[in-house]
Amino acid sequence: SSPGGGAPKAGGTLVLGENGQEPPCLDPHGNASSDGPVATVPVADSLVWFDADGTIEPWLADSWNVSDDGLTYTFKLRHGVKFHDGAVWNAEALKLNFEHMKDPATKSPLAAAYIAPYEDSKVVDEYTLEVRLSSPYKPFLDILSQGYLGMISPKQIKEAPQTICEHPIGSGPFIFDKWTKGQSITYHRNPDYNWGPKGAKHTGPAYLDKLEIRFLAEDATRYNALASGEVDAIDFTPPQNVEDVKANPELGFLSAIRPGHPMSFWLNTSRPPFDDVKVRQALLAAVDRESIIKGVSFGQYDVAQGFVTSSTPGYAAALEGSIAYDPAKAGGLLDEAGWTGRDKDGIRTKDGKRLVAYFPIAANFPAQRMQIAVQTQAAARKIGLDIQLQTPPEQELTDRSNKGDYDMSSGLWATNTADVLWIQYSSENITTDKRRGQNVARLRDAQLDDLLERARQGENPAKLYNQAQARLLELAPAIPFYDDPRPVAYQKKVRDLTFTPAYPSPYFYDTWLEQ
Amino acid sequence: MKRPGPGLWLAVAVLAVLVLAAVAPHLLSAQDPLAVDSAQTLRPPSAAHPLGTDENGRDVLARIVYGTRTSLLLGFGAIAIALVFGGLLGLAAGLGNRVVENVIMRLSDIGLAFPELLLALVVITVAGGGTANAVLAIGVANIPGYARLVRAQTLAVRRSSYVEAAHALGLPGRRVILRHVLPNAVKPVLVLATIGVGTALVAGSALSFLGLGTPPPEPEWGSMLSTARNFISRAWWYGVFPGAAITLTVISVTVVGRALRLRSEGRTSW
Amino acid sequence: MIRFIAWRLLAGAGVLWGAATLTFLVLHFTPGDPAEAVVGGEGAAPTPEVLAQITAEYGLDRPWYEQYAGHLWRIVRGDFGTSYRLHTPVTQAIGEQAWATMELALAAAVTGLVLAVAVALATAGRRRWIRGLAAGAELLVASTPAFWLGIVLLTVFSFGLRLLPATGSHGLASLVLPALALALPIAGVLGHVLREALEEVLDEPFIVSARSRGLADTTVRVRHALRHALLPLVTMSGYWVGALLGGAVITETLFTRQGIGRLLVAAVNAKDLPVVLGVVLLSALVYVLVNLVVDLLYRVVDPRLKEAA
Amino acid sequence: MVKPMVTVENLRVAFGAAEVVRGISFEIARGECLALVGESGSGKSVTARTLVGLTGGGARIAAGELAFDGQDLTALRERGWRKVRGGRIGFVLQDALVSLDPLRPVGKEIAEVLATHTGLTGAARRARVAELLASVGVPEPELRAGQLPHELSGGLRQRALIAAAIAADPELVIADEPTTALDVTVQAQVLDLLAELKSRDRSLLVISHDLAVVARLADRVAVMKDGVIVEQGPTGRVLGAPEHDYTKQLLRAIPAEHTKGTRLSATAPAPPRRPPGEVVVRAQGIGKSFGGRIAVQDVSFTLRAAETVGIVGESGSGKTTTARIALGLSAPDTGSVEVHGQSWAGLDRAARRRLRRDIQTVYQDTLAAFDPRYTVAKVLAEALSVAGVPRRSRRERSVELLELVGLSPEHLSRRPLQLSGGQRQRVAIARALAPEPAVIVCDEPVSALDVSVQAQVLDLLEDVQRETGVAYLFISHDLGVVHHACDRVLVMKDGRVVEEGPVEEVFRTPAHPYTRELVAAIPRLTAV
Ligand SMILES: Nc1ncnc2c1ncn2[C@@H]1O[C@H](COP(=O)(O)OP(=O)(O)OP(=O)(O)O)[C@@H](O)[C@H]1O
Ligand SMILES: Nc1ncnc2c1ncn2[C@@H]1O[C@H](COP(=O)(O)OP(=O)(O)OP(=O)(O)O)[C@@H](O)[C@H]1O
Ligand SMILES: [Mg+2]
Ligand SMILES: [Mg+2]
Ligand code: NI
Repeated sequence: SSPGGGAPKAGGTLVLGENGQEPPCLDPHGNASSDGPVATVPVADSLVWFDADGTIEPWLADSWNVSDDGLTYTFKLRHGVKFHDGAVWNAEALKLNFEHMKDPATKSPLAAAYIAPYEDSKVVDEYTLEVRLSSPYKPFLDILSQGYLGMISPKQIKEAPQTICEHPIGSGPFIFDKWTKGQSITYHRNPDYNWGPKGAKHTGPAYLDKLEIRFLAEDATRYNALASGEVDAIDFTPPQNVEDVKANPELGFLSAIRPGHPMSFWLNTSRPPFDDVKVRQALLAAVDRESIIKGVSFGQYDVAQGFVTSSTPGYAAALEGSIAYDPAKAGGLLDEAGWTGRDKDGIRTKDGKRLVAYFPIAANFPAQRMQIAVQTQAAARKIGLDIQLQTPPEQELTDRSNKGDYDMSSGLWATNTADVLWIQYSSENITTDKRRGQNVARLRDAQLDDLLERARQGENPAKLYNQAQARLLELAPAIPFYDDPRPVAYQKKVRDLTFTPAYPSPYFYDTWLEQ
Repeated sequence: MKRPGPGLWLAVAVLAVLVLAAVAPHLLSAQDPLAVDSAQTLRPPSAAHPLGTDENGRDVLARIVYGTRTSLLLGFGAIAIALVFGGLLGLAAGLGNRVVENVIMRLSDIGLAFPELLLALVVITVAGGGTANAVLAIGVANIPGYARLVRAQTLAVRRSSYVEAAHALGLPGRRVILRHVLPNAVKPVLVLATIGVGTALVAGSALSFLGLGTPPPEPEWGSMLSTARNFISRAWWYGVFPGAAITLTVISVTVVGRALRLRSEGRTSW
Repeated sequence: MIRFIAWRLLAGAGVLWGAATLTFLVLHFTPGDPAEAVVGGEGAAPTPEVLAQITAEYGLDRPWYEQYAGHLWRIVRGDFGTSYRLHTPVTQAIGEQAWATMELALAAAVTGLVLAVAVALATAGRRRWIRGLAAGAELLVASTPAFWLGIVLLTVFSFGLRLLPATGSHGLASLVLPALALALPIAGVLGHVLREALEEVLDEPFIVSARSRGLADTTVRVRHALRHALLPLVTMSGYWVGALLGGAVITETLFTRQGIGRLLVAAVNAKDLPVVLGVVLLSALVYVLVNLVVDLLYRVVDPRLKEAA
Repeated sequence: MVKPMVTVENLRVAFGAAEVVRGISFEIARGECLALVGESGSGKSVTARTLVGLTGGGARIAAGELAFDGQDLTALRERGWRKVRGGRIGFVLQDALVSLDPLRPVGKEIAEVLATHTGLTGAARRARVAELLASVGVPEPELRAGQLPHELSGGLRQRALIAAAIAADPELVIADEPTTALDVTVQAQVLDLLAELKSRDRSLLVISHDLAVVARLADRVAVMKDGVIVEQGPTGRVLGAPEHDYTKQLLRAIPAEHTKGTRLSATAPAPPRRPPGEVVVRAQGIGKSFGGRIAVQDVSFTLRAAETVGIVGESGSGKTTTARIALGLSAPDTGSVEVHGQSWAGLDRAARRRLRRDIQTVYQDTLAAFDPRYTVAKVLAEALSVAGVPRRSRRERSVELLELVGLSPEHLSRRPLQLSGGQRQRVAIARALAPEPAVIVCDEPVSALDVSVQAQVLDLLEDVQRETGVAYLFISHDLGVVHHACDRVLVMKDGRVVEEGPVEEVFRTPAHPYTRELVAAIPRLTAV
């Protein structure tokens, strides 16, 4: 949050320039885009608040109780909370929200999967709800603190669920005004608001009269809109402009590393050539991640040290530095793996087969990732591995990724728990006909499965996640590149702009404008 | 006939360089267009890199030179497809009976009414990304337009006295079409085609802008330009030079095309 | 005349039907499961129940001809359906975006035409260096991608001089740069064709004849030559209408304007058939109407055609 | 002495390196008519255009003096020219068929002059336009004023152009070949009109290749050749007692009744005539209408080998239409045409094509009749290929053909636009001769030729006929030419043949009133 003295003043409109990932639907439960929470959190409060240090604080729930078997959660809810349409926040409302997330008709792309173990719930009294899970699920509370699982008016869920996408009604500090698709979303202050999260700096209504989120997809446009004063703050400050921002006395800068899985290139471990751990390790050692990341981020990003980001609870700081750039070792590993031949282009061969890896990428592949891909490709070439970038059409890409028809794939997964490792690497999460999973590396390792499952069930997660990270370094199912930051830049007159740590995105409850 | 002016010679020279770049790029640039250097990203023009480097530390000059083949393929290939198929359809519509004409014209109406971008997306959806498909996409999207133009021309030429004179001479119909109708109907369309090479190149870069063009790391002017826009505030050279390559190509093609056309009509060139 | 218009409208309906059919076939038979697309994207993790729900709700499991007939029948009845992706009625989804695109396309069309005509009129048949300069400028803008032109315009007028807003679609000021970015390449092509045509016309004996009556040069150009030179532009209507609508996508993205171009791209990527059908039908309708108007104009410009019909 | 209206002294005009007008001088007094005559391409039109400052792009002009009514024309800027053009000098361009804006009603073109140079407004202007059109002999002037050029016949267009030129009642009227598209009756009317201008003290500069017209209108004549004036003087003197050889040659070359059977050009004597042979073309009751308007009705004729049949008649009377039907290029609504006893209607495509080789044509509009991209060599080679001449001997044969029509091998590489009108017409004749057909349909084959070249061509046609026995269907508005060249003649009016017979008979004792009118209107040089 911004430094400087003075008492907060109410009033004014803040305009935030967002990147172009405009959610197709503003129902928090109905979207999965990275701009989802920033747009829905002003409207919809969450059940609990996640603090930057990983502790869970009360918000719309005053307190909670977890049964010993980890299957029953009993929530005591806050009194006196009202939704923007006048509906009352109570146990029934929470139950309806859970059911709304699970309801296939909501077509939830994310929330439903996050609460997959949710079985049903029972209204104990007006403000007490007992939730039953089908299996122990330690990260349940962490997940509930994310904006994707914000609370929507029970009245709207019951009476007009089809309107939630267009016009979400929640209990948040801002009331939704208008969504000009492709352009902006506007909100105004909720004067009755008096139930801010524990982590907030103040109580009562928000300071800002109005809030506008403007979608500015082009990096250059977004940065210049800030520099020229057209907007008050921008999200996802382009790394090439961060230095300018920092050098500009009129601008402030705020950044947080997103918890979860770092931006990585996953290697498909279920088929050659990356079914051989030596080949994976070789590639990992062949890529000079340090210099690549420094170049593409103009020195702004931290190189990932493992398979969760440094801000994720359970991050194994002790393992830092385990991945080293060592092309010589890479060559040796490939020799060991039997890729000893060379063709005329210098690509390694084994039994007459070339060492090729196919890397299909999407049309809207971010420019930076493209840079990393190209430089990785160049590094791999040096050790005799031919990475072929392909641009199949979007739909074919989905088909191929569902079928496992690729050797490399890229991405990150932001979530505020080390359970992200279960999401990404548990053999249960390999996509099949029946189930879509996030185990893009298609890793199947009994030891890892066991560690992650046990951590999930609540048994000493700190230690288990540590072991899992160590195990992953051996398995090398991905090249982790950088810990994805959420860099926000703003005019100095914007004060107390903060993040929701659960899914770092700008949070405006405490924010005020110095005139 | 007037002697060709310096502009024409310049244009011919540019085209010659382009052809050389397409056929033997290594003669024009000693650098490897794919050689990544993470330590040398976005460097301004210097002795080592006359036109600077790109975001991956690659030599911009080498990428422009090596990108010539793909870029020219995109420009000329797409227009060739549009001209050949548009020309044939237009000719068929202009010469055929009412049924043929109506079928072709309504189909081309559908083609024109169908958003060009969607058409391109369709080709790419069906056939996948890549240069060849971008050529196909842009070419196909341009077919109906050329078909319409050629048909209009064919109708006019068909009614002209010299075609009638050719018939009156007792020439076989096929020969009249081939020798008289086709060349005269296509001639004015060529004006558009020379500039069309440029618009096709541009369309290719628009596809790159939408992520549907030539896949990396292959160099291609349009996709260079598209990537360069992200760095315009830091690296003007990255966008300006590929842009200049496109413009220079278009101007040269137009100038030479115009001179050839005027000469074939027996008029002097500028 | 009435018969002509009626016939053209009938043919137009055929064009709409053809475009709709093509759209359906393309979206249906290209790879990819729409259900996946609807909830797809990086960061999404739909559950099997959600996918099943989408498949059932949108009838994606029915044979293709049934789906085709279903969509067609729906549209014939005037019901454009609900967007798979946005969960809102298609009419609303398009309605929100259509005006912005129309506004942009109209502004660009007018700007482009006026520029092309003005430059061509001013330079056709002049000294060689003037013509060369104009031709060079035309080719420069015609061969500059709209997004690059847009970036340059933005850098100069918005970021540099801070004269005009960079983003949004409110008001006239925010229309200037996008309209220019869209209009300039089109003006380049049209101007080029127009000037070549003008130069041909200016050589005609009837121009000499008009001059011999003591008319001012401008009068000769505007009153006599321009009309003839406009004919090729009219023939090219298909090109520039397409260029306007196609170019709109790029311009909309760059300037963060609303518009059906971006809506279409997003819808195609998500296999959002109802929206794609809606946009295609709208743009086909615009094309049909513009073409009709253009053909009527053609008859005004070239009265020789009147009796031919 | 009164100041002359126009003074030209030592005028030189060059295009690029070629000087096309090489130092000519003349004067035109008030109320006087000067005629410029001479060879095609000798610089007549260029001289005329220079007087209104419209010589053309890239022209370099030098003159000792170039003055109009005492005003130095060389000093005029654009603004100054505007006052002179149209207002004080009316100009009728040579290319009447294409000198009107095809997209504007002709009335507007005339009104434009009035708007620019007179104070007339709205209704007054419209009334004046109608008056002007009537004065140049346009029937139904109000209706015509609203029509587009293509709705008017060539003659009407030429008259509209004249009306525009005289609209502002200019002091000088320059008329470049003002009567080429007119049949003799209308021509007479136009000449009367121009004569009337003269009587009102207006000056005239008339350019014509028709010496009869010149004789009737001009006070003085200047004869041009190769960019210089070779002879100049009072009309009677120049035409009656020419001094320069070229003038004498011109006068000799005029075809007319008294030249029949004689050589017009100074070439070797012709082979003996053949008697007419079997019938090669037989037209029976042919009729054709366009959109309800009858163009041709119940026309019948026969054409025998080695015979020339002429068709005369006013513009729009159906001459070209008849020819096209005879050629099988357009199908008659009624009746039939047989060539060599075979009816066009009864033949399939291949048979028609074979038959076409036997019946060739020379088009009225020679510029349009050639593929603009083709060189003369290609044009002729194509025609020879139809005749089955083997590829290797085509060039040789082409040269022969060109020499036959008075052109040289250097013209082989030219394209239609690079030829003068007269040269094009001769190439067209060469093309028609190439397949050695039995019949040639000639539609105005000599209209663009100055009399000396015209003479050569007419002689050539006759020679070929005597040698090969080819038959001609010969369309012309120049009755002198018809009289000279034809054995029999059809007189057409409003799509019907009103009179038919041996040419001597028809012209000497015309039976039909229209024919009588025609013959009476023939301008005769002897009338001077
Ligand atoms: N604009 C021009 N550019 C170049 N050469 C020209 C131009 N106009 C005329 N000429 C040339 O000047 C010469 C004289 O042409 P002009 O038109 O005066 O002939 P003319 O005496 O009127 O002949 P005709 O009786 O055939 O009309 C010709 O050789 C012609 O080719
Ligand atoms: N294709 C056509 N469409 C409509 N009307 C036509 C067509 N061809 C000829 N006509 C009309 O038929 C009539 C006869 O025309 P034609 O060309 O045969 O006249 P012509 O005797 O050759 O006249 P000219 O001496 O002016 O060449 C005219 O009224 C003309 O307008
Ligand atoms: Mg002349
Ligand atoms: Mg005729
Ligand atoms: Ni051109």
